[in-house]
Amino acid sequence: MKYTANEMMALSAGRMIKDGDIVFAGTGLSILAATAAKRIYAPKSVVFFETGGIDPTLDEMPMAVADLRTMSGAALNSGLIESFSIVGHKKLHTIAFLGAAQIDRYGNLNTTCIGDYHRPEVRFSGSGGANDVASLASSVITFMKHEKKRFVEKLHYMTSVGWYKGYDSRSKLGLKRGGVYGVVTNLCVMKFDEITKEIYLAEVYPGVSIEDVVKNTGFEIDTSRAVESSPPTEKELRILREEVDPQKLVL
Amino acid sequence: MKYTANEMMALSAGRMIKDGDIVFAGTGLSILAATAAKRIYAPKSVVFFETGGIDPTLDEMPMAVADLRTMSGAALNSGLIESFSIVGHKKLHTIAFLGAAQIDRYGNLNTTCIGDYHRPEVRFSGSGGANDVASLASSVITFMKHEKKRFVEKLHYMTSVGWYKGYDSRSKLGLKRGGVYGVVTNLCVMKFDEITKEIYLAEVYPGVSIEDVVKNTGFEIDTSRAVESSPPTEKELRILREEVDPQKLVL
Amino acid sequence: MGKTSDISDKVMTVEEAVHRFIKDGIQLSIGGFTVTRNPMAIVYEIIRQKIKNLHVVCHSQGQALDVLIGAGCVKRLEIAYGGNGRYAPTCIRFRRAAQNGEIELEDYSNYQMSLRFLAGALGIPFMATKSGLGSDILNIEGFPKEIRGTGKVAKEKFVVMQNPFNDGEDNVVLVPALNPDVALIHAQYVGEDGTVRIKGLTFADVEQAKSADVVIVTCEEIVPTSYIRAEPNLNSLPNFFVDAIIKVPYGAHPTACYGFYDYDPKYLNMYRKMASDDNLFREYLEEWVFSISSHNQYLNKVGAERLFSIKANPVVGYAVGLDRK
Amino acid sequence: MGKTSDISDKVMTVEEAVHRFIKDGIQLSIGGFTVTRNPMAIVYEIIRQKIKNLHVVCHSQGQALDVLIGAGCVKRLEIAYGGNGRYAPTCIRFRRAAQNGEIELEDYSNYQMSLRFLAGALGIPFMATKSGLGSDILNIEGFPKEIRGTGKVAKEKFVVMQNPFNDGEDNVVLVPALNPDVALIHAQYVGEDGTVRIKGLTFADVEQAKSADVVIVTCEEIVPTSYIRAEPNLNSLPNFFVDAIIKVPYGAHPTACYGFYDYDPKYLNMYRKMASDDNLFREYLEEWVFSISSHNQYLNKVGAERLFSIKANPVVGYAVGLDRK
Repeated sequence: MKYTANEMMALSAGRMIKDGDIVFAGTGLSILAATAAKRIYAPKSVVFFETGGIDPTLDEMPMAVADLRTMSGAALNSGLIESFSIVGHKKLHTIAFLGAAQIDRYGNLNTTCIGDYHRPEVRFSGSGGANDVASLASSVITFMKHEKKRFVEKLHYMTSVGWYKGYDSRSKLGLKRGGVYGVVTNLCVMKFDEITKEIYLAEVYPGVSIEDVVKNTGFEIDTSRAVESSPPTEKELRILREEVDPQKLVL
Repeated sequence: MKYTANEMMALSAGRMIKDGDIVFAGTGLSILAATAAKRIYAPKSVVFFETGGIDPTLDEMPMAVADLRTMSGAALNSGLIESFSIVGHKKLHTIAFLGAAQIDRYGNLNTTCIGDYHRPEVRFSGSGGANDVASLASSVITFMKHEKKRFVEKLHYMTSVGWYKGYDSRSKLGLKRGGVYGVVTNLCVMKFDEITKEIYLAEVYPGVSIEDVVKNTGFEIDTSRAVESSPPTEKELRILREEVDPQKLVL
Repeated sequence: MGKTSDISDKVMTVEEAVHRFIKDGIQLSIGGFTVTRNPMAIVYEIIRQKIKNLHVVCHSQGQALDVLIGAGCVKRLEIAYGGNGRYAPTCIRFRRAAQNGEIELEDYSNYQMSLRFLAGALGIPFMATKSGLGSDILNIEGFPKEIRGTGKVAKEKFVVMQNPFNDGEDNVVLVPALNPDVALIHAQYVGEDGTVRIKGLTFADVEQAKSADVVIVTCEEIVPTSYIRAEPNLNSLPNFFVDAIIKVPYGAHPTACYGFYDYDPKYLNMYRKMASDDNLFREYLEEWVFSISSHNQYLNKVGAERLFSIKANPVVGYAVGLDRK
Repeated sequence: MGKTSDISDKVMTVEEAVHRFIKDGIQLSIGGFTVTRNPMAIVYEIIRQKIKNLHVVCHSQGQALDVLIGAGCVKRLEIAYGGNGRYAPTCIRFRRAAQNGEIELEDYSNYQMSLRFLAGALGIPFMATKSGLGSDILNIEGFPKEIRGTGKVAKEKFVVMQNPFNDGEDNVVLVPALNPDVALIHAQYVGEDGTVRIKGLTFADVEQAKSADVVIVTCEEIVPTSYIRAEPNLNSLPNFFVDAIIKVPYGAHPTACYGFYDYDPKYLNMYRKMASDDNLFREYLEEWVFSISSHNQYLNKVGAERLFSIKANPVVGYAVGLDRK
């Protein structure tokens, strides 16, 4: 069965969700991943949005986290403070999906600007809730377009802290929980070394070579642990296409 | 027209409320005073409770601030944090009614205990929200039974801060607004000197002598400014009896 | 989607909930306020199961706390107010225990305690407030020095600091977060999806629940998911904060539950009388707690006539014209 | 009792509200979030009245902020996110102004901004959070040093301190309170007693309103007091926090309003295109703001057919099957 990179990405990320996880979603791929996971692997997981929408029915795909579709049929319609207090709640295992313009080898993210902060070449939207979930969630999964200019040695601006400078540097900042679990790109899945907290290539998608990954990554990367990803199953694709995004707004 | 001390107290306190005041009420006399004021002098005043009930209809008298009657027909049913944020809101002129077991010459109050704190002779309910409104409200009005043992040189426990040690000592603590406006007893109304913040006798009720007040007060008190209170009018009494507490739960 | 969680593993009896979650010596947070929405059914069961040495934290508590203290379950208490409104301006057994030095007692104010729960709910170590400056709440510590920083007792009762965003003199009080082991909440509704809805005033119940490690919710009704989700603005807690759900109609009796029933003046007056005498209080416990095997039996003992007399008018939410003296 | 406030002195037109309350150079807080409940009717009028040098504070703002910036009304901005969801992942005029150094810009996160509004609403000088530790949000200051502590600019962007309730290393970030001069809120309902009800997600609107000196509320409907008071658990703000009330149906267009209408994809796509070119953007402003004399005229220009196409299904709250590409 044929499938697109977007579908592979949504499913790769969805597979990382465990049943019972409380999933912080944005728009786009993250909502696909979260809702696919809920329907396929993790029926007891709960999807919520930084805007305060807790477990909406999502009969249609939201185009923004403030979309009315994050409110409809929800368990709670609350607000930002309630939502971030869920992200950081020690009783919950919270998984957050983020995207970024730049990422470094420790999974730190830039969603603020390219160039000097005070007079940027390109200005992006800013942190929104990204810094907060990177600081507070149990675990972060990041979606990236796999390009050399995005996988960089040094971020132009560190909007959101991943493993900071590696080893226990994150914890020393005062961030006692969380960190980045995985990076899902259009080529591969990357994870982080348990000790050094440096990124490594964990999976390459079927049809992608390790070299493809290396030449699109702006820093040296450990590829010794790479395996090939399982391709999407028919069931996964069917649910994704027919139930999760039938309007084809993201796929 | 005959009237009781309770009626005189409720009306004396009610007369201190200005139109538009946001009035923090407890139970008993304070609710009589607040609702009488709203019906007679201050139709735009709003009554609310520390429990989070904002402007309930009060068709029946509540017997506790958590009484269901503080919820019914309200503008908002919220909670304690919302309520105390109203008490201290700089945009609002908030008046709070308090009662106490002991009061000193600066209007500081004790609602915690008689005797040593760690092994009290008599334990009372504690602060509840009293300390908070004494700290945060624009103005406090205190109801007291006028007895020597209650008007004391030194409180056994300072639950709620009035003018603290007089002059600008309250402000120096960090409490930039508020303070006690008046004390309403079964004999008289007392206020506080603008400079020294010491209590003085402002009004004695009809039929009460200044001597009655002096001999029931446990410290020396300035009586030079005392005038006689206006007795309740027929209208005031009628509204109080027929509309505010028809079930005679407090009166 | 619309698929909702299975709550079959959370629905249980009061006996099971207490047995599983309420251990000797835990820090326990009690929801409700004085005479309203006290989680009585659970509290009676805690007494029956003879749980001891509880460290109770609350803002203004009435009936639930007083019975627990009277039954000797409480060792340590952080509180702002112990009273039952005009039925007991100071709770009787609470007063007695304080006067006799039978409990370790620490006084805060209502706002302080609420902010402490909020800090716990937000996962931050403290909240700032102006409440308390200059007062004996700050100056006098109730807990002995040696228990500071042990168990769930905060290392400091308060910290007063200068506001770093102001050059002028500007003190604020930092109150330490609370994260109790268990919170007890009585709500009107729980959905079949586990969503909790408290109607009327919420007091600090939501903050108390979210600050706790374990949340036990008793409720008047379990309602269909479609009903509770038709109005998400009315809901108080999502299912993932809740660990035990027990349907106990009249589970807050003799305290009130908005839209369902009023407080029971006759019971509260009887309680005040019996609580005022040690022998009578032992009788009270025997008769109303220990010899009762279920909440239904308790309600039978209260009697249908009394329960009907306190039934709330569904429009105004309380029992209109109830004799409350 | 049941007597309710008179709101006749608060009900006014958008022209009056802007004229009375929005002055050059004030600190302005904008409610809503990206494509939902932006107070557009008021914002269009601010532009028409040529208010300048605004100091805008918000968490995630979209359309309202972008038009204000594009029209040259904003001098200073504290923000977490400038975007319109998938209709403009980064707001176009915001991006341009930032890149050209046309505004003084300070970045925070959404939680930080929300907590700053909460601190302002609670009347406390700061809130503590773990958000931001280690990041450039803490390390890099956007505002020039000389404006710190002037006007409504906080003396410090942040203060990092050790948690005094913990002996171990445990840093927290203190974020300074916000108390804007004016907050703009768009709500579904205001009662004839002035009570405000926001339906669907409230974002941080309640905190924003309570932190401000002046609150301007536009609403879809003004409803009878008896209606709004039948369900006090649904209400968001009591009347005494509100200074101006304006009934403006579709007052959030082209952003969405739960239960009333969806965002307008055609308008948002048109806006993105026109905002991407300076000349086209001038045309946009002329056509959609300056040459419009009332919100009704604006709605006529949008057209009945379009307004019907985004009308919300009353049960699910949004426009089912709307073409949103």
